[in-house]
Amino acid sequence: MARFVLSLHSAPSDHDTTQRLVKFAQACLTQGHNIDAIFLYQNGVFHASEQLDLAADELAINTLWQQLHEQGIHLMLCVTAAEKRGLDINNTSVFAVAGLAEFAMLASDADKWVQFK
Amino acid sequence: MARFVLSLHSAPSDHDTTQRLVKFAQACLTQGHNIDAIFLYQNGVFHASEQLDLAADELAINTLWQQLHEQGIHLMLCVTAAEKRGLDINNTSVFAVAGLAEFAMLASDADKWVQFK
Amino acid sequence: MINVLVLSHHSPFDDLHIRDALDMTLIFAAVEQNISWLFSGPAVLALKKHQQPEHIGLKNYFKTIRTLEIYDVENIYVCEKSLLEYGLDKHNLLVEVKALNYQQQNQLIAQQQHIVNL
Amino acid sequence: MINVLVLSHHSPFDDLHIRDALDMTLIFAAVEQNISWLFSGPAVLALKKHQQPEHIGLKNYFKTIRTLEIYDVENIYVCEKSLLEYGLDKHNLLVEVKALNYQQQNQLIAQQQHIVNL
Amino acid sequence: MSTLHIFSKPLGYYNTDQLVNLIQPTDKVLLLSDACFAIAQFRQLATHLLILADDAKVRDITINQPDHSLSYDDFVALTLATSHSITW
Amino acid sequence: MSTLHIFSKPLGYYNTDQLVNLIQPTDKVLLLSDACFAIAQFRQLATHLLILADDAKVRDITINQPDHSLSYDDFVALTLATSHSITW
Repeated sequence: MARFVLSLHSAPSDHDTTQRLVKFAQACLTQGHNIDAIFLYQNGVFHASEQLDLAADELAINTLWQQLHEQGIHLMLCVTAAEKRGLDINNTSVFAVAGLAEFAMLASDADKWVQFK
Repeated sequence: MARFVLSLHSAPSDHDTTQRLVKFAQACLTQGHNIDAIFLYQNGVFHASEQLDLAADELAINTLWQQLHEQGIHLMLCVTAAEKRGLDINNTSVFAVAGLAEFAMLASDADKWVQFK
Repeated sequence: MINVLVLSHHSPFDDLHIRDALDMTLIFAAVEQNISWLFSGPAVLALKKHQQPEHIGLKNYFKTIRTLEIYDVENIYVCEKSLLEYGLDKHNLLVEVKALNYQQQNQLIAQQQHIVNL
Repeated sequence: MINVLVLSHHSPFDDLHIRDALDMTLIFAAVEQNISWLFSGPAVLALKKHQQPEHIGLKNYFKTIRTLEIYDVENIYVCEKSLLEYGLDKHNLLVEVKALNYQQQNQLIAQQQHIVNL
Repeated sequence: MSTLHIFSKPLGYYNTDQLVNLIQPTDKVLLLSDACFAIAQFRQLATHLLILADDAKVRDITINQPDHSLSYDDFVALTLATSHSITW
Repeated sequence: MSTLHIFSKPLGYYNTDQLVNLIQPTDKVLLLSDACFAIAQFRQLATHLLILADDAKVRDITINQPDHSLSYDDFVALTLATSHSITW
């Protein structure tokens, strides 16, 4: 079975990309593959904003991340990208604050790296 | 003397556009024109994030907004755009939370509307 | 009453561009200005009938586009050339629109006090 | 050691695209992978000499691009055609680069395990 | 050796000249999101286009050749069947 | 009646065909930010380009004709001398 890392590059306002990443991740797990990390980079870091609170008729982004977290997937936030964007890295919801080096090492060990944006 | 409204459409990570809007606004004031409002729309609403805290070698965005605020310029945040992006509208720094209608009325009365993005 | 023109040229699910333009158009109608909305390039796809984004959990903003007629927003324009490029004609669209060639788009632009590109 | 390629095609001050690509390139070098960085289109302008963004209050990230050589990032490539389009040649650039035609770019791509477009 | 090229917007968003020259006959081209609207445009890059069925369906786009239609399971399999992917 | 057209990126970011057809001989074309790198490209849209001097200077771009160079004061005046602006 293969080892994947996935990275998300677009902001939470891009609901379409978010739902696609989540469905891709679920299909990976169903097929028995490993997801070593989902990594928020570039404007993707805004997904870790604690205050994120969308209307009921919008995609339930927080719930989707919560589910992936409960399935044991390592959800990571790039600290460098977050700091450049002024994001508060003390409140990052289910995302673990990580250095770019940690992600680069995971990506180097993975069979596949798929970008979503 | 003319009446201006300015709107900002890009996120705080676009430092280049931010400095340009601020310099344009200062040139307006120096020439004796009125700025009826500076309005954050689209990804511009992220400028009102209370947590925005950039490194010392980056553009001092918070200070620039503070100065414009102290010069009596009406800094407005579009509540509709903010809610769609999950921004916390209870902590919006020097920006007043405003409806789109309020801005549309100001824009309708202004001689010039200049967009920055 | 002033003339305000909203320009759209992003594809339907490119971030929130079309939704931001829709809100702006509706609000200028609400404050009783003479608002127009011009769709160019991939933005014309936002007017395509029978789209159902709710099936993948996304908000169906196309329903709100249909309310433009209820709120008396009558000046909905599309770039004639862009319709052709995406294989659409007026019968494939959600609302009634006027298709404009470039010369007509220039006339529309010339009539405006404010133009906002979203 | 694996081969990783970073692709850049945004202009120097288009949001943080080039800075994000720079960070990614430096970190893969730091964790000792064989990293390459390919500049295409307006991204080649990020390599132009003598830019001084600090004069308008912006961070001078070009200084960091120059450190690539110190950190042994030797595989910096530019699209030959893009250099021409922007009227640049190798002597106008901050660092030493290899200019590639499309066939050479295809060969570079074929050698990679991961490709990241930033 | 083959590359999976992933697109989510119509062709006008990209540098067509670059794509025409970098996409090889053995490569795969996958259309997601709003790229599904532009099947005709992308045909100049590859004759055999792959289209994510869910994304096409919500946009009321009919995929004429059934073998061009992809599920999420197929999407995962496709990333494994190619050497690497580029998300343009 | 004239329109001020404002650009902040090289020409490849925009729909050139649309711009060629919508920019009138009496209109003004202003280049800011990274659009300053692409003076040669924008010349197909207008012969008399205006360039924000600050933005050109930090990019080490020389403006050959002095009357094409704009200060922020000139930029404000230009918005008043035209009927309206479009920030593309």
